[in-house]
Amino acid sequence: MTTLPVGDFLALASGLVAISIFGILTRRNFILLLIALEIGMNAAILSFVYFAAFPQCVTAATCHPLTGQAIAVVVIGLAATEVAVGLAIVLALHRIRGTTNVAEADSLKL
Amino acid sequence: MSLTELAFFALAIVAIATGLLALLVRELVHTILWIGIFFVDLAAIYFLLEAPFLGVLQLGVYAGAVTILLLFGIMVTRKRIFSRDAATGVGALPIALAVVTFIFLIGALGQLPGSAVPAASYSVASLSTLLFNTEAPYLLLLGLVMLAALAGAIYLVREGRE
Amino acid sequence: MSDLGAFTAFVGPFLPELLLLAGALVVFLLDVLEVRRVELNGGIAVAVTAVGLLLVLADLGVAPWAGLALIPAGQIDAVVTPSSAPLYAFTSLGLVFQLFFLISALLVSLGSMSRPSKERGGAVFFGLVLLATLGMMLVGVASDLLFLVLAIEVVSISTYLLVAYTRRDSRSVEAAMKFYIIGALSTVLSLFGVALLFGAFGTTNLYAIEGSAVGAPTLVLLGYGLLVAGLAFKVTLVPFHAWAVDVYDGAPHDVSAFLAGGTKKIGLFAFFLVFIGPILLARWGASFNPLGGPGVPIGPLLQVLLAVLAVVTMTVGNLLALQQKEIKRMLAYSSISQAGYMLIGITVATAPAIAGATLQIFAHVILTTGAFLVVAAVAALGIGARIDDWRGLGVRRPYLGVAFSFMLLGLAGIPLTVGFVSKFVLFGSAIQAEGYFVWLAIAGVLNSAASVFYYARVIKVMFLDTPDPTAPAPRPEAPGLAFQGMGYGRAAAIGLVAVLVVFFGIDPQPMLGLVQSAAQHFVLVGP
Amino acid sequence: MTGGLASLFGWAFLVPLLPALAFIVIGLFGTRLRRLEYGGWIAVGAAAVSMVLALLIALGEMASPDTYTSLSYTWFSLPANPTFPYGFSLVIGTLVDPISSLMLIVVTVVGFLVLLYSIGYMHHEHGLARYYAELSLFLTAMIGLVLSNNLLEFFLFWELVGVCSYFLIGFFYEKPSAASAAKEAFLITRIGDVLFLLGIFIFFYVYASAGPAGLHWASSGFLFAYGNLPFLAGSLGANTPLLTIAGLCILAGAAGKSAQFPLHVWLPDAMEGPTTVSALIHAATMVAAGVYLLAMTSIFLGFTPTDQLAIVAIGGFTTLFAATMAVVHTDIKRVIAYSTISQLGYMVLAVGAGFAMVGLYHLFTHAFFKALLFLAAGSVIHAIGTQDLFKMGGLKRHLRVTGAAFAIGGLALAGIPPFAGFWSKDDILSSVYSVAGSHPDYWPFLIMAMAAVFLTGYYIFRVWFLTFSGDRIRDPTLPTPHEGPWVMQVPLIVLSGFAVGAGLLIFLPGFANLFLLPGGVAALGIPPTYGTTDLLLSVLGVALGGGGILTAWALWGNGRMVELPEGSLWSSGRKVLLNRYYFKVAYDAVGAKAVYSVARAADFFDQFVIDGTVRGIEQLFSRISDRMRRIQSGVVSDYAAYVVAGLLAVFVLLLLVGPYLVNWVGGG
Repeated sequence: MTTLPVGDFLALASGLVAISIFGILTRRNFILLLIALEIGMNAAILSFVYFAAFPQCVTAATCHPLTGQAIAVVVIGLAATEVAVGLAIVLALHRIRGTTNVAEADSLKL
Repeated sequence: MSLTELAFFALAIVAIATGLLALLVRELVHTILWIGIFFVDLAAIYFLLEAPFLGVLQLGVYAGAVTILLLFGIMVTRKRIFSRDAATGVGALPIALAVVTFIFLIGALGQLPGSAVPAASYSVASLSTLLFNTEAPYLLLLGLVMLAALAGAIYLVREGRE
Repeated sequence: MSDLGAFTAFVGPFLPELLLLAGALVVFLLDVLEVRRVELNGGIAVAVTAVGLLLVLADLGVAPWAGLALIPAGQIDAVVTPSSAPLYAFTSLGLVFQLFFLISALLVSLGSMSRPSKERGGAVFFGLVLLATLGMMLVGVASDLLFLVLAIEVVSISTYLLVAYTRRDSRSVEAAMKFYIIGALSTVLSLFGVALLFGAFGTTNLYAIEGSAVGAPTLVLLGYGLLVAGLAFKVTLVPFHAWAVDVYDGAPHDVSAFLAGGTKKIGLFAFFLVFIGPILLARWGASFNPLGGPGVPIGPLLQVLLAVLAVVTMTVGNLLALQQKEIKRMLAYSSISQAGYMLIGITVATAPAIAGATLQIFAHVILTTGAFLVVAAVAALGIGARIDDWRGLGVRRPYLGVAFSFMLLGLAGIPLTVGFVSKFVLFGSAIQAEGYFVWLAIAGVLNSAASVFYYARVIKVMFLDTPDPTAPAPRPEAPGLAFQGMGYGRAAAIGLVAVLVVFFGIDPQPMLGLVQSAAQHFVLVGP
Repeated sequence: MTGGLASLFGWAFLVPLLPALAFIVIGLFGTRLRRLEYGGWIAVGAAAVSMVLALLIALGEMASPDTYTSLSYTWFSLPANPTFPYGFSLVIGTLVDPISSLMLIVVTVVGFLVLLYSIGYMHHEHGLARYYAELSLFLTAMIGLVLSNNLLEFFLFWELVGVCSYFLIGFFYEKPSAASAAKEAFLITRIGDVLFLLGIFIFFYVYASAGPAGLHWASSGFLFAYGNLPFLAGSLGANTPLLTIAGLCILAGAAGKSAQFPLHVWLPDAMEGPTTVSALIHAATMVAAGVYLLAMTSIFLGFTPTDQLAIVAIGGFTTLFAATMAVVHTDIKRVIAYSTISQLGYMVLAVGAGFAMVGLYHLFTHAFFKALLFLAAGSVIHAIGTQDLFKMGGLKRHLRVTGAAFAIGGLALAGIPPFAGFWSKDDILSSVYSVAGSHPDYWPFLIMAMAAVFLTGYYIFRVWFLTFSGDRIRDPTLPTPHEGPWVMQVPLIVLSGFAVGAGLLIFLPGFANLFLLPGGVAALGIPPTYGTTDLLLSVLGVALGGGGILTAWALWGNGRMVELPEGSLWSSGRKVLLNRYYFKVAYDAVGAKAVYSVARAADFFDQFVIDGTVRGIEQLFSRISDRMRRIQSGVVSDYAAYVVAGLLAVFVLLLLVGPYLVNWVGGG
C-alpha cells in the first residue's frame, strides 16, 4: 500500500477551508452560504479520515486505527443536521421577508 | 510520484474546482449540480484513503440527502427554479481574507513531514464496534443534537396557528 | 441483578441530565397530545432544573442532603491515566459550572413561566431550554474535544431555534439567521481545529493530549488557534462578538437572558478545559519559534494570545456600551466586556485566578440573567426599549427599579454585591501572579471603573428623571397579571436574583469555599 | 479619664453608621414624614449624635494620641494553601488616629450645622426626602473615608462620596444646567479617580513585590490588608520611575477631588447645587478629601522629589490662578467657589513641600470659615433670591447676623489675625519659605501664593462691600430682605465662633496632638512646624491681606457703585444694560486694568483651553466609539469577515508575533 504525504493532503484541506471562507464572506444567498459551510465541514471530515491513518494516531496509546473514521461518521451526521436547521431558518426567513438574501436582513444594527 | 498520489491530485483538483464553481455560478440549480459532483469526488477520496464505509456514507448522506435537501430549499424559496441569483459584487477584502487564510494554512502546514498509511485491517464490523462501544457517547450526543433540531425545525417551519 | 447494579452505577451520576431529557420529552409529548398550558410546561421545566440543582449540590457535598449524592466520591476529581482516558469525567469545577448552568436555566424557566405565550403553551420553548441545558450540563463533564464540540452543538442548535422562537417576528428570525451563520462558521473552525489536534496527537482526549509530547508544533498551534476562534464565538470575544449584540437584541427577551447569562458560559468552561492544561504544561514545545530566534513553549504563547484577547474585549465592549441608547444593546456590550474580565482568569491560570474567574462567571450568570429578565418584564409592561423610555421607572415600579439597580451595581462591581467580591479575587489573583499579568489586572480595574458610568446612568434615569409627559401611556401585554403586571414566576426570578446578588455580596464565604476547592482540584488533577 | 475615652474608639463605627441609618429610614419613609421636615430632623439628630461621638473621640486622641485599629473584620478570605500561595482576604474596619479624629471633627461639626441650616434654607423646595437621604449618605461616606483602615476601603468611600456629590449637584435636575454640571463633575472627577485607582495598584504592586519587612502601617493595613503580604512605608524611598508614576496618579486623584488645576473646572459649575450642598461638600469636606489623601500618602507612603515638585507646582499655581478668576465673577457663589479652589491650592502646596500637618491645619480652619461664607451667602440668597452681586447692596442693615458672619469669614479668609485663617495660612507660607532655600524650584510658587494673599483679601471684601455696604439695594425689584429662621442663624453664629477661634485652638493643651503621628512623623523626619512663624513673613502676609481689603474698600466701600448716575437707568426694563454698565464702571473704577486683564486671560484660558481640552477628549472618545459602532453594520457577512479576520489575527499572534511577545514579557 502506498502512502500519501501530509503536505499534499493538508493543501487540499486548506484549500477547501479557504473556499468555504470565501463563500461565506462573499455570497449573499442563504442557500449558497449553507453550501459554503458544508464545504468547510467536509474539509474537517476529510481531515479526520486522513489523520486516522497518520503516524501520530497509529502510535498513540488510546488511538484505534479507526477512531478518525468513527469521528468522521459522527461529524457527517452533525453536518447534515446543521443543514436541516439552516434550511428551517431560511424557510422561516423567506416566509417573513420574502427573500433569502442575507444582506437584506440588516434591521438589527448599530 | 506514486499512483495513489497521482489519483489524489486529480481528485483534489476536481474537489477544488467543483467547490469554487458551486459558489461562483450564477444559476442556483447549477450550483446544486456542482456541489453534487463535489460530494461524489470526496467520496472517491475516501475510497482512496481506504475508508469505504465513509465513502458510502458520503454518497448516501451528502451526495444524496443533503443535495436533495438543498435543492428543495431552492425550490421552496424561488418562484422560478431556473432563475439567476442577483449579481453580487465581490469585494476585495473578503477575497483577501480567504487567500491569506489559505496562504497561512499552507505555509504553516504544507512543510510538515510524515504521511498517512491507510489502515490495512479495515472492517465495517470493527468500525461499528468502536462507534457503539467506546465512542457511543458521541452517538448519544449526536442523537440529542438531532432531537433538538427536529423539535425546533418542525416548529419553525410549520404554518402554525397563533 | 448485578446488571442492574452496573447500569445504575453507569447511569446514576447522570440523573440530573436524564431528568432534563425526560422533562424535554414530556413537554414535547404533551404538545403532541395537545395539552398546551404554559404553566404546566413551565412548571415541568422549573421542577426538573430545580431537582437537578439539588442533586448537583448533593454531588458537590455542600448541601445538608449530601447523602443523595449519586456520583461516588472517588469519581469526582479522580486522577485519570492518559491511556484509559474517558470521554467524560467528573471534576468539581465542572460540577460547579453545572450548578451555574442550572441556576440560569431555572431562572429563565421561572421567568417565562407565566409569560402570555401565544405559541402552543410554550412547549417548544421550554423543551428547547431543557435540551440546551442538557447540552450545557454535558459540557460540564466533557474531557474529550469532540465530546465537547458535540455538547456545545446540542446547545447551539437548541439556541438557534430558541432565538427564532417568536417566528412571526422578523427581528427574531433575522437574529436566528445571523446566529446560525456565525455559529456554523465557528463550528467549522472548531472542528477543523480538533481535526488538526487529532492529527498532531492521534487522539481527541484532553487527558491523553496533555500526556503526549508535541510532535508537530505548527499543527498544534494552528489547532489551538482554530479552537480559540471557534470557541470565542460562544464567549463573545472581540472581534468574534459582532453577532452577539444583534442576536441579544433581536431574540425574545427571555432567550436573550438565557444566551447572555447561561449558554455563553459553556464557551468559558470550554476555555478552561482546553487551554488551562496546555498553559500549565510548561514542558510543551519548549523550543518553538517558526521564524527563528529563541524558542518559546506553547503555554506562554497561548497566555499572550488570551491576554491580548482579554484586554481588547473588555476595552472595546466598554467603549461601545458607553454609546448605546437601547437597554438591551447596552447590556449586550456590557456582557461582552465582562467576558474579557473572565478571560483574565484563564490567562493567568493559577488556582486563585481560576477561582476568581469562576466567581466572576457566577456573578455574571445571575446578574445578566436577572438583568435581561427585568428587560423582559419591562417590555411586557409596554414600556419601550430605549434607555430614555425607562425614565421614572424606579419610582413607578419600585420592585423592578430596585432589583435592576442591584443588578447594575453588581455588574459594575460595587461593594456589597457579588460582583465586587468576584472582581476583587480575580484582579487580586492577577496581581499576585506578577509579571505582565499585573497589567491585565490594571486594565480590568480601569475598565470596570469606566463601566460604572453607563451602569450608573441607567440607575439615574430610572430614579431621578421624570418620564416624558408626551410619551404614550404604556400598554401592558397582559394587564391582568399579578405582581405589578409581571406574574409570580417572573417576579420571583427577578427577586431571587436581587437577593442572591446582595446575599453573596455580604457573605460570599460559602461560595468562596466551593470555588476555592474546585479550582484547587482543577489545577492539580484537571485535564 | 484617658482610658475611658479611648475605650470609645471601639465604637467609632457608630459615627458613620448613624447617618447611614438615617439614610435608610429617610430613603424608605422620608416622603411620609411631613411633620419631621421629610426626615430632615432625623438626619439632624443622627448627625448630632455622630458629632458628639466624634468630639469625644477627638478628646480621647488629644489625651493619648496614637493609632488605634478599633475594628477590624475579615470580610472574606481564601485561606492560603499550596495552590493558593498567598491566600486572599479583604479586611475592613475603622481606624482611629490623630488626623482622622481631626477630620472627624470637621466633617461631623460642619455636617451637623449644615443639616440644621438646611431645615430653614431648603424648606420651600421639593424632593426634600431625597435631599436629606442623599446628604446623610454623603456624611456616611465621608466619615467612612476618614475612618478607613486601608486604601481600598478608602477608595470605595471616596467613590461613594463622588456619587453623592453627583446626585446633590444635580438636585435641581429640572434645570438643564444643573444636570449638565452634575455630569461634568462626575466625568472630570472620574478621570482623577481612575488615575487614583491606578496609583493604588502601582503602589500595591511595588510594595507587594518588594518583599516583607515591617512598619506599623503594614500591620494595620493602610494599603490593602491583603493576604499575608505586608505593606510598608518608607522602605522604598528611592525615586524610582514606577513610584513617581504612582505618586503622580495619586496626585491626579487628589486634584480631581480637590478641584486643582487643570481638573478644577467642575467646581464652579457645581454651584448649581443648593448652597448648603456647596457649603458642606464643595467647601468643607469632599473637596478636602483630596488634600487629606495627599497628606496620608505623603506620610505613609512617601512621595518622590519629582512628585513633590509637581504637587507644589500645582498647588502654588492654583492659588493664584483661581484667585484671579474670583476677582471678576459677579455671582456670589462662584466667587466663593474660586476662593475654595485657591485655598485648597494652599493646602496642596503645603503637603507637597513636605508639611502635611500644616496643610491639614489649614484644611481644618478653612472648613469652618468657608462653610461660614457659603452659609452666609446662602442666607443672602435666601433673603433676596438672587446671586448677582451687582443687584445687592446695603444689606447690612437688614441682615445684621449674616453681615457680621460674612465679615468674620472674610477676615478669616484674608488671613487677618487673630481669625482662624491667619494662623494656618501663615504657617503654610512660613513653612514653605523655610524649605525654599534648599528647593529653589519652590520660589515661583511661593511668590504666586503670596500674590494670591493680596487677591484673596481683595475679592472677598469686594463681595462684602457689594453685598452689605451702602444704604440701599441696587435692584429695587428685589424683596425686602429679612434674616432666616433660628435654624439658619445658629449655624452662622457657631461657625463664626469657629472662624474666630479655630486657629487659636492650636494653643489649647493637647490639641496639637491631633497633628501628630507618634512614631510615624518622627520616623519620616517631618517637623511639626505649626505655631512657628517667621515674623517678617507674617507681617508681610497680613499687610498683603489687609492691603487687599483696603483696595476693595477704596473701590467698592460704602456702596460706592451706587453713587453713579441714576434715573432711567434704574427701570427694570433695562436690566441687561444696567449690568453691562456696571461692568464698565467696574473697569473704570478699578483703574488697575492689569489685574483685570490677567484675570480675564485666566478666565479665557479656563473656559476655552482647559474646558476645551476636556470637551475635546470627551469628543474624541465618542468619535472613536462612534466609528467602532459603525462596525455593527447589521450584515452578517461582515460579522463573518470579522470572525475570519480574528482568526487570522490569532494565527499571526500565535505563530509570528507571539514568540517575540513572550520573550519580551518574560513568559509570565
